[in-house]
Amino acid sequence: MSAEAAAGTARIFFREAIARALAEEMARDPRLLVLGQDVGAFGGSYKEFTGLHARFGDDRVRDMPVAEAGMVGVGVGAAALGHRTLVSITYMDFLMLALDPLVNYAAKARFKTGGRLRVPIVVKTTAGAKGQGVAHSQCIEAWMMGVPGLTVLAPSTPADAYGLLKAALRHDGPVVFIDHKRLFPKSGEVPLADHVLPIGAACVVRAGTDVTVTSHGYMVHIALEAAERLQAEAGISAEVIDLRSLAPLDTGTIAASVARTGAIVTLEEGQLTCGVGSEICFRLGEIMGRMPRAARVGPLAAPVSSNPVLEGECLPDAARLVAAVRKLLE
Amino acid sequence: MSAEAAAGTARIFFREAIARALAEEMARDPRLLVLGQDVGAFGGSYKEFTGLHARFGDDRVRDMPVAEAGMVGVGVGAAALGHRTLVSITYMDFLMLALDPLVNYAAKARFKTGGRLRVPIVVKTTAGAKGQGVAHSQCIEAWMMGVPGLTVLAPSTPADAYGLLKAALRHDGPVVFIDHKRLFPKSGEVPLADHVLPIGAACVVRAGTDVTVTSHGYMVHIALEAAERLQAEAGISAEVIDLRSLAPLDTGTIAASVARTGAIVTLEEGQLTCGVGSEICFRLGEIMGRMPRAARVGPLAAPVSSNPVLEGECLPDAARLVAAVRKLLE
Amino acid sequence: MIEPIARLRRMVLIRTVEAQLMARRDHGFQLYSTGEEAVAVGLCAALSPTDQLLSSGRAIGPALARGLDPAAVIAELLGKASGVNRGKAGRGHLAQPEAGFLGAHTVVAGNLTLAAGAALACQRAGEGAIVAVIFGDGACGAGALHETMNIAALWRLPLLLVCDNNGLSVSTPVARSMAASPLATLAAPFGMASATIDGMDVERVHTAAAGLIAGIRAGGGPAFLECRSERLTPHSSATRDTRAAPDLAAARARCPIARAAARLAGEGALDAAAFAALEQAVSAEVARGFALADAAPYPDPAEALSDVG
Amino acid sequence: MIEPIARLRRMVLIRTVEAQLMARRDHGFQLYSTGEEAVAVGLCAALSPTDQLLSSGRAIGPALARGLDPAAVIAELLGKASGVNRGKAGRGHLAQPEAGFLGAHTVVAGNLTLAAGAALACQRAGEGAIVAVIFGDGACGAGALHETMNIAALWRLPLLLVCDNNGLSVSTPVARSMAASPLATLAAPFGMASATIDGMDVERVHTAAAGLIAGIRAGGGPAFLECRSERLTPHSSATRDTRAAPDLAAARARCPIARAAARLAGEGALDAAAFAALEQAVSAEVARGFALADAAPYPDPAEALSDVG
Ligand SMILES: Cc1ncc(C[n+]2csc(CCOP(=O)(O)OP(=O)(O)O)c2C)c(N)n1
Ligand SMILES: Cc1ncc(C[n+]2csc(CCOP(=O)(O)OP(=O)(O)O)c2C)c(N)n1
Ligand SMILES: [Mg+2]
Ligand SMILES: [Mg+2]
Repeated sequence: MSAEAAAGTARIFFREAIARALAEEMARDPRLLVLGQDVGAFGGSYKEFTGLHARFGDDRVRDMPVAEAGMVGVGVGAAALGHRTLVSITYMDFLMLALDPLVNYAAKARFKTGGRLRVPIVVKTTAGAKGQGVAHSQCIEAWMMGVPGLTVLAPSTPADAYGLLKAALRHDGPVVFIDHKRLFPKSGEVPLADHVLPIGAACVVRAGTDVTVTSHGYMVHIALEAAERLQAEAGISAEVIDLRSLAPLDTGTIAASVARTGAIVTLEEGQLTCGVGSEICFRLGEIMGRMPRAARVGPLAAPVSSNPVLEGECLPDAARLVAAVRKLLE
Repeated sequence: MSAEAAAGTARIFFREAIARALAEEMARDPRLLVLGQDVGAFGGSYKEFTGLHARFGDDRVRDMPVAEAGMVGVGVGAAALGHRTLVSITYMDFLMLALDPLVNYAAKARFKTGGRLRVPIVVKTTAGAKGQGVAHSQCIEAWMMGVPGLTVLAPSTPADAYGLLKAALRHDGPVVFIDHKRLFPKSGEVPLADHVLPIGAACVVRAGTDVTVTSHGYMVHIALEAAERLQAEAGISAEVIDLRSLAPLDTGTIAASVARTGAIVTLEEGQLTCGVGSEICFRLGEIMGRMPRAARVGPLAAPVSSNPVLEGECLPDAARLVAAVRKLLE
Repeated sequence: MIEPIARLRRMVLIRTVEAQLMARRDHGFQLYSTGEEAVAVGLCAALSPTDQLLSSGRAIGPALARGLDPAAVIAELLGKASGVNRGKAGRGHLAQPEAGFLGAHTVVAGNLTLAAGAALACQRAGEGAIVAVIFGDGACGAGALHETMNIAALWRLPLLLVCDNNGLSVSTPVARSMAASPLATLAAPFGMASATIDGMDVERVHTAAAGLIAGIRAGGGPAFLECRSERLTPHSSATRDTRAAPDLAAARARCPIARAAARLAGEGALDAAAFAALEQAVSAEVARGFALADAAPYPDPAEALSDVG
Repeated sequence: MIEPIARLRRMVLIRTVEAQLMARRDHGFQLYSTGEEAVAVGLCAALSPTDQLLSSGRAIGPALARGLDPAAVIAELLGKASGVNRGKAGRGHLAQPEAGFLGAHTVVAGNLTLAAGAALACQRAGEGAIVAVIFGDGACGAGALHETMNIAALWRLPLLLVCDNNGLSVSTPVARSMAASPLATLAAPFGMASATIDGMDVERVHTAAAGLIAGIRAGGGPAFLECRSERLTPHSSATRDTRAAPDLAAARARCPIARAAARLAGEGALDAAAFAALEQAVSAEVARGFALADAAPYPDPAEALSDVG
């Protein structure tokens, strides 16, 4: 816990942490804009923009047509002229409609202009499955991690959402900020004082000695649940790392943990193939000189149906993680 | 070499192999359509569609507006009603404009309809750098590999281009077929007879005993060049595997090779982070029960400038691969 | 049964299925067509059996209007293996191509280019079939509409673009999402036939759609039909409504079912008793559908991995 | 120098830089503006210094028209560290925002939404600056144009959309890529001011642009200017031309430079000798630019990793 946290916190919902970070940064930077579908008076699909429109008005909190490429393109263009912008893409699946301005332009603008341009845009988007079916449930953060020039953040708690969104809104390049449908209603203590987290710093959220479990976003909660069960059911002490920043990736923190535990299991909701887990394991091998014992846990290699039975079957859960850890440590 | 090849081959260019496969399949299947920018009388940016328009006419070889999402969407819609379609996306960077119909619909249509729909579409696209700069040089095949429902193919020779494109055009689901700017002018022996390669089969293109090198597309040629240099300079015998199919990935062939050589170096032109190489290495660890000695080689983590000095610096080459292999085997 | 009565019955069927869904919670949430029945029913009345229909995620109306078995639709929405798509599609993805419903797709505007492709397939098949696609006013902001109109017009594809303009995209009024008004004017630069009509009048929708479809079948190329409608429920059953009570009341007063029934009553074709009987018959049919669905099993978890490839 | 002569000189500068590039092979390939000089020069003559210009990948004309240092542009195209962008941008990505050239972007239509965003920044800054964006007829098929026009019209953004319609997208004639004609009609549904003009007449382009820009600065919202031009070279220096010789000859007969020179001669403002002197002066300036670029080093390989983050 940081010094600010000790100085005083309040328990708020994840969605409130988003709104608070935005409100504070909008007050700090009179140019900062928010663009998105139903981000205005409606307050966002998950109420994560509540209050912003009332406070900052139509000019700075703008409802947009259903035109994701246009939304991101407009945000990028404004940012390139120094008007920092947060663009809300309701579900991460729709980010697929907006990759051209983000990847082909924003992520490359500084490089290609020899440093003449910066694009301080934050694309905030909601990943993950919660009964919404094949085209509203995807997690494509691994794609974004491989784009040079992009910063990719994915908090799991209200405090981190607050601290990382502020960091994103002060960063001078493009950031993809990923939240999750199942996170918005979660509550947690958030520092009362201004609190900016560093970009690129993972966090050990549970200490342990037998195995390291890495995860990000909502899945961190599954990892913690599994860690408790591992302790109770098998006396296995799992250290849980919340990655928080996917690009840059804090391999130092992970490697230090694995050096102690000797084994790693990665957990993610996105597809495993070319995913976060194998990337982490490969880099660990490079850093540590040999690959540690490793396993990865994720969804089935299939679309996520909105069907409760099939969604449940597809998604990784604590039981699957527990089984993977036990198998690895056997 | 297959039986057909033994029965007779002709030396043709890679681009001719594409055109020949398409012409034969269009003759076989009168519904098969080709859609793309300048695929008609112009014959494609790399002449890989030469002759098709003259033979099959405006109705079946259609020039399209510069509207990649529309092109793929139209192809997917036609395919969903049984009109198999090949859509040409000139450069893979522009595939980013067309991911919604491909990933959110085509890759999920069979699953989500409980098997009522199939989408036999082939998206052919050209990856890789050859002096065209930051937005015309990208390789995003790793993104596609993680999409359940998509088949991803990437030939390195005219014969494989011919055999794999025919396989793609007979497959009943969506396929991403990736060629490369530097491949079109390469020539090679191609069977005279009809020749369909299996999907999901890698190929050992050079036998070796000390290390396994995997690659796909144009980079296979770099791998072969490096293998020769390793032999000559250091007496290292590298086995080179051409992956050919990225999804499904032929881990059996790779694992069998690594079981013999004991080490693997992966080579790819796309970004390493969450790329093909770490995926292969992770799966090898799963199959073999422990991670082999492994290294991955790819471009720098930066956009690819069209600048000759910077492009050369960014892209992986034989020297970089040789160095990585020597370091791994040290 | 005379056709206007059949259309009224279809609208009642949609309304009833949705009302019974609204009474339960075990389906997660839905995007209802309540209020917008006349658009789907009027359009489908103008389609031939071999034509194909695509819809947005607001698909219950279109699916039932196209004649899908209500029991199979209900089962699908409840996630049961007896559903049209084995319970895998659920809301927003229903499809039965053999029945002329190529299906719903819940990416806004994501169905437009697909529809053009389907129309290309129909054109090449040369059997006279056309494709109709229903999308919202919100979808009109997407570039996919432009690409679709241009390609369809260039190639004179047999495609009817049906904009179900209910005036809202979630909370955003059409005047704040679209600079063009009426939305049908978007079709003008592409030389497409178009019309803007009252989408609460099923007979008007039927006539207008039939007229445009005749032109399409005659080789005139694509057309654009804007139907002004009202959504009488919130965006989805999981979304808060943003409209003021009087606005909602005014919308309700335009109910397409009450209007069709009143017209038929005025024409002496269907008196109050007959209408009540119709409603009862539909209600019983829908209840049977729910009972069947309730009795059906969920798909086997193993189906999470079937039909992926 | 009177303004029409300054504009003629700018056109000659573009033509000369390109001619000298065409004479060498050490730059890979280029997308030339030869033939289309009047569009960029006429437009830029109507822009204020604080306005911003974006262009497509066909950027040599726009960059020089906007007043970038020819030597720095030449160096950039030759990949030298003394280039506008340290040699990292190269063809298609040149940018100098401080000089009012937010830059080229070589994804077709990829610059449109960016331009709207830049216009939003200008609008919010409230200092009267506007944004102009040049794109081709081919770009008009992309949905990005629709999204841009709609958003810009909704928000009355200070944005001038300049379609440099040279009638071709690589090999595809505009009639086969666009169902709308003239292309400026695309702007009509959005209530935008628009015009279609002869893009080979630099004075006409200047006047038309100035007129539309006055409306934009007055708060009238975005406008659309279609300039009918001719590309006098193949799509790129690496692409085969598909036009028949007579068509190409007819295009060449419309040369905007010859036309402007003839007009000035007719007006007695610039006789043949003065024009020859102007051409010679430009030629010498360009040769100096090439000499400087040739003497400059390539960027250090380490720059492959700089300015990424
Ligand atoms: C590409 C995309 N962006 C956003 C959404 C979220 N969304 C679902 S429905 C909807 C509103 C669509 O409005 P409209 O097209 O008018 O259809 P209606 O809901 O009124 O039937 C939105 C924004 C989506 N499904 N797809
Ligand atoms: C999205 C995208 N698709 C395709 C291309 C390849 N391409 C480069 S220029 C061009 C033609 C563009 O035509 P137009 O917009 O008329 O511009 P012009 O070349 O005539 O100046 C194409 C298709 C591209 N750069 N970007
Ligand atoms: Mg609507
Ligand atoms: Mg053009």
